[in-house]
Amino acid sequence: MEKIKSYIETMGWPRIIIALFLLSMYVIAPFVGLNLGTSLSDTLIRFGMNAVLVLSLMPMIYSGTGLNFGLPLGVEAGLIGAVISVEMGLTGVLGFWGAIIMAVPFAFIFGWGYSQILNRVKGGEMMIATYVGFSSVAIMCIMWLILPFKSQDMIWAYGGSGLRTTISIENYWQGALNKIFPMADKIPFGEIIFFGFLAFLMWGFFKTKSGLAMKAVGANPKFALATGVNIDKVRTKSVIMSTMLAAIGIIVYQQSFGFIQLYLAPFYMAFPAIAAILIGGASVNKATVINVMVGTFLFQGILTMTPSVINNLVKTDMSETLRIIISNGMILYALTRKGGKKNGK
Amino acid sequence: MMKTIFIRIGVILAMIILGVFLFISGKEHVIFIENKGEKYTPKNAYYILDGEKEVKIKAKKKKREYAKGVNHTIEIRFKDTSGVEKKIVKEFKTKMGKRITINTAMIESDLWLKIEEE
Amino acid sequence: MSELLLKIENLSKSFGENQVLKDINISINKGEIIGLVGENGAGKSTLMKTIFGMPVIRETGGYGGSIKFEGKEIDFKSPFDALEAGIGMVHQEFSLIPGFEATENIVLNRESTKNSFLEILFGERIKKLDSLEMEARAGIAVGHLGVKMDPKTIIKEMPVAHKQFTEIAREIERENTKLLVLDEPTAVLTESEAEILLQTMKRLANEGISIVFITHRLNEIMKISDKVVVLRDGILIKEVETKKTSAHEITEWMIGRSFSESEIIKKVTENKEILLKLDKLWVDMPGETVKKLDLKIYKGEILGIGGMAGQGKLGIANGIMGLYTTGGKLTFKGKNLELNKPKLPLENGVFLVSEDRKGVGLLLDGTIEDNIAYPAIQIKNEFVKRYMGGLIEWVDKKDVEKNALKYIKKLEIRCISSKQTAGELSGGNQQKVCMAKAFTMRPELLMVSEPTRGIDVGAKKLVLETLREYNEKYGTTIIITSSELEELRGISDRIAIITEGKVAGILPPEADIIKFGELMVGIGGTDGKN
Amino acid sequence: MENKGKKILINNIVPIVILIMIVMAIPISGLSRGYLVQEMVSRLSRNSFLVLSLIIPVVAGMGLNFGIVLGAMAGQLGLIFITDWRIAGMEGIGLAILISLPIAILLGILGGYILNKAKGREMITSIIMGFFINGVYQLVVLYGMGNIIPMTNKKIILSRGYGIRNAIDLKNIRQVLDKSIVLKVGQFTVPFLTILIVGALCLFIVWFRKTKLGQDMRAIGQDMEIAKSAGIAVERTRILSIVISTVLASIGQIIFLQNIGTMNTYNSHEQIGMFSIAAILIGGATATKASIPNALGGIILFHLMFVISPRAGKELVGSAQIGEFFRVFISYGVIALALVLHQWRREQENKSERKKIMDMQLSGGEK
Repeated sequence: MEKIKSYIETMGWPRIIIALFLLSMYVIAPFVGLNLGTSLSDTLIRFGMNAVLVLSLMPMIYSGTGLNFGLPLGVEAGLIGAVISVEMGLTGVLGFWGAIIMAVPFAFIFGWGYSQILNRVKGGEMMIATYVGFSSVAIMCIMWLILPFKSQDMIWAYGGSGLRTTISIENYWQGALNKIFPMADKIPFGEIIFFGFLAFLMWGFFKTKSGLAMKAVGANPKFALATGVNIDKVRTKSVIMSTMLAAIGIIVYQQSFGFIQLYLAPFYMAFPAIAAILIGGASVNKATVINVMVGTFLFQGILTMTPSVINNLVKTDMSETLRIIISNGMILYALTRKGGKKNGK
Repeated sequence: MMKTIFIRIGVILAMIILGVFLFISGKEHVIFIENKGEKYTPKNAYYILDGEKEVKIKAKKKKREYAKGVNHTIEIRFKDTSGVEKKIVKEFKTKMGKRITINTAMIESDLWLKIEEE
Repeated sequence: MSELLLKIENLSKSFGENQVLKDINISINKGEIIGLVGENGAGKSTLMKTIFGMPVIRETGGYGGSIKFEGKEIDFKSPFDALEAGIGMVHQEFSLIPGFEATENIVLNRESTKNSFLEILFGERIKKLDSLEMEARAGIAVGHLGVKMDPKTIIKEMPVAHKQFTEIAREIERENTKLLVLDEPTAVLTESEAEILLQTMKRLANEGISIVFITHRLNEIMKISDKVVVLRDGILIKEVETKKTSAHEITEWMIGRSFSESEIIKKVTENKEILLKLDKLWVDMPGETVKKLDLKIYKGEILGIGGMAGQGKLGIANGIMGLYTTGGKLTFKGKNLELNKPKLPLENGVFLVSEDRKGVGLLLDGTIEDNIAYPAIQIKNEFVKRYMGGLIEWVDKKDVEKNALKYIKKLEIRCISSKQTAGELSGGNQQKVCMAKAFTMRPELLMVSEPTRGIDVGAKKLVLETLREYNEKYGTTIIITSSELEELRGISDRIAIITEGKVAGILPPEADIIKFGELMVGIGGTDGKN
Repeated sequence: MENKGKKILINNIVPIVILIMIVMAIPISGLSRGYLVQEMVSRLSRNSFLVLSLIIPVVAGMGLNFGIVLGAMAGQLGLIFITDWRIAGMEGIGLAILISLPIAILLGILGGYILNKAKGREMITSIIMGFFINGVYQLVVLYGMGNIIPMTNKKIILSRGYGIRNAIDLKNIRQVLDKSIVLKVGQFTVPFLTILIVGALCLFIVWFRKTKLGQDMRAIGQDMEIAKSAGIAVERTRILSIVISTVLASIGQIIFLQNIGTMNTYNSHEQIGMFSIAAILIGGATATKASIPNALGGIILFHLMFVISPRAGKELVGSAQIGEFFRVFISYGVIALALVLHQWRREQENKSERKKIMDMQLSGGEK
């Protein structure tokens, strides 16, 4: 009994409730006339789409800069990369990698600027990150209207100036990752391998010298200072890494989704990603790759299962409301834990 | 200490009573006004409900009005069988959950007001 | 004047198995000033906490013996009961609301209010404040102190002395304050301000308020206290009228430990080459400020730094390592070392084993081997394999483990494996991990702060022996900062005593213990020339 | 003197910057002065109650309380019920407030309790709490009303038989408060009764600061530890400050919606949370200091910018949409800027405070 109790202690009650909730969904699905195969692959596809976005939160959590509520900033850099790649008419795998290569420099600049702000407001990062994220989305809305893009698939049909809100990349680089894999529509091998590759890089980074330094800054800044680590430089590195990964994450998301969503689409993107990593077991200053995988799977599982199961059970589509309650409930749970003792405002 | 508990319960009760009062005096009731007499129906009649602006109602027509509160007055003006202009003022009360229909043509008889279950 | 106020009879208190207070008997009369002296750790603060009914005392098993206040046995559940009974306490760091006026602070949570009809409905906190009445009350309290101070000023803009007076005014403004405990009130005051405070205490005593005056400035004690109580290691050494004793005698009681004959192998330091020179060093470390200190450290010696707590001895090492804002000049091996740059001293072979093991010294949820190797990896790139031309600096786990196992054997660190997290180790073993971390860096100058605080005797002996071994075998210059005078005398070649942020004097270890005591309480003092 | 001047400048950098932008934008937008003044009067009367409700939690050290959204929801629930029961006129508003009172108090207690558990992270927690309770609100209103909670008025129910429609026409109480007593000042119509109510709230805030409860809150806002050691019930008082702010927000939302006349059930409360906090920040308030001039001045500046920027965008660049996005950017950008400045300035103050003590001790020690 002792073993179970300590296990529950480490997992934390809400995570267990959500895991059981999801399990019950999978159990009920067949009775409600849903074939398990499609719902499982549905979850996996969404897992592939969102996993990298959730992974992008790790560096900042490790370095103690807190949960990255400014995720939209990185997403915007990814959107710029994607839009340029479509403008240049690149297709297939070239288009996908082109988008990433275009996005990385923007992500670097955005990340650097963002980190200068965050380094000035130690202790109050989360609050300010939220509004830096929101304002960046608003500026980009103006940019989408002003920037001189010509490609017919993207600009408004009649007006001729400014980009459409959703741009189809059907004939550009949709599903580029899955070209070489057989039944890609069932299990997104491409995305999962790509995520695995990035996760391995992340795991590896934290075994290198600067990775250890970053862990020290997050765990105990006084220790890091006493070991001669330049705290601001390490935090900047972690913010730039997070922003770059967020840019790559949105490109992976679009490549599987099939559309580039501009204007106010990325506005609320930070919250589901943060809820996912928290469901996976991360706290305000500790996160592992396993947290990312478990969390994304559980969260996306709930998103795919609730509409179908509940609709059939209760004949109402409550999934949107449930999503809000569960994701924000999780973040609220994490914020009120003693765990995140020192930072985050 | 007991005193404060009593006072507080008293205040809560007062609030509830105030709420009920506001409900009753603020409730909007549906009032139908029709112009269908048994023997005689004036070609058109005019009515003023609770001092609002005058409304014309043709023969055989039925109109719906919303009136707030419990006590109402209605002033009806029409030409009777001999073409003489007549003006009559009546008062009535609306009750919760009851539908009221006023017949302008039969205003003089005692069947002018019909109250049915909503 | 001799009506008895407080009677403490064979009071004893222990935290876990170490006995902090043994058989204390003190009696305080109305309107009497008691000077309470004793080295830090002698039990003064525990005694005050017991009288004041702090929850920490009850939580750790209550106290033996009895305390009678005005004849009645006290059993305060919380400090508020003590306040109610008329016992006020003024701590060393100010507990004042910075943005409030002095008046608002003096009557904090005892504000006078006007009655209002809403009171029944919303509870009594809805009543309007009666600011005139509050100002009057504050005026009386401040007048009581005999100090001219405008109660309308905001605390933030007040000189330090006025903050002290505001706090005292708050305590005596309570209706029935009978006993006032002042903890090091003159520590932050200048000479003239301290003088005014002493007069105020005299005036309050004459009005019947008894005062317990905790300070280490013996000259102040001699000037105004009626009785002196000397505590050492939890034992009541002496309770005597001030008239019948002298500052010299008090120091003796305070420090008069029998001079344990631990064998001292003297190593005469003839080479006078200076490794590190500190000129006008100031360090802004909270509670341990260093004020314009000059000190010379010779190559290959073991320098002991002693002194009372809060006098600045810990500030020196932290300042050199750039952990707190520092100023002044620091020359290391003849070169001027830029201050406030933590990386520089580390790169030049200076290392500090911090006094705050858990807060600064260790990554509690990191493994033992990582902890030991951290600085070496970050500063000297040891244990690091370079791939792709240095783009990837991969940490070689095997090397790190080998190095850790070496020290686990050498320092006898009791642990399951080198992968165990540092947080699970005992105090002694954690200290050994910090030492191993320092030795891995092979520093030229090793500074160790409070190395033996809160660790078992076996670990203490081993830590000190290893330090001496490294000094003799590798010639590492060592600076040990400790409040354990005995320990310093057992191992150092020279001992510098720090008082009020400056070097009060430098003595050889075999000097008379009383001379050390005098330096500590700021009476004697050769001002650190030799 | 120069330092004092510089200090004032830095403290109010945000309002000054916005003022300059507005003065530049007015001529470009081509809006007449008369129109702007009339617009400001009506917007001031509409928003003041809500923005003023933010002041009390700031005084109590809870920061800018995004939990205002909770109060707005309680107010909207009240309005839904009176529209369903078809209560009109002043009685309707009175009843709406009466219904929303217990809900607001309950939400306030819940909010205060959660914020107490997230000390040091009140602001981010209150944002997330706003989203969370919004989810619960949607559950109740979109799914609960109609089947579990009986609703009679078919006009506000969705076609599927339960759940409230997205936009509700509050015709039975539209402008009732504003039209009750109207003053004609020159060519401007001034909703005198609403202004009176706002004035009453200002008096309440001023009076409240002088009560023992208000003093306890100020003490807790400055230093929680010292307040606790002086015997003040810290946890209870913080919860009380949130309850008061939530109740005021619910009344404020009812005044706001009665002025507009229609209520979009599912996002007007989120919007209002965002605009009120942007307004008070533009007015020069910070997470630890907020006063009535900050609130009222902030509303004027924020709404001036709100009205002008789409027109200026249209004149300047030829598309109102850019002006529209510019307005969204300004309101978020201002909050970010104000928060960064506040945090940064607090660090500067601590540093200079430490330096002052250090210099004093160095010189003090000399004697």
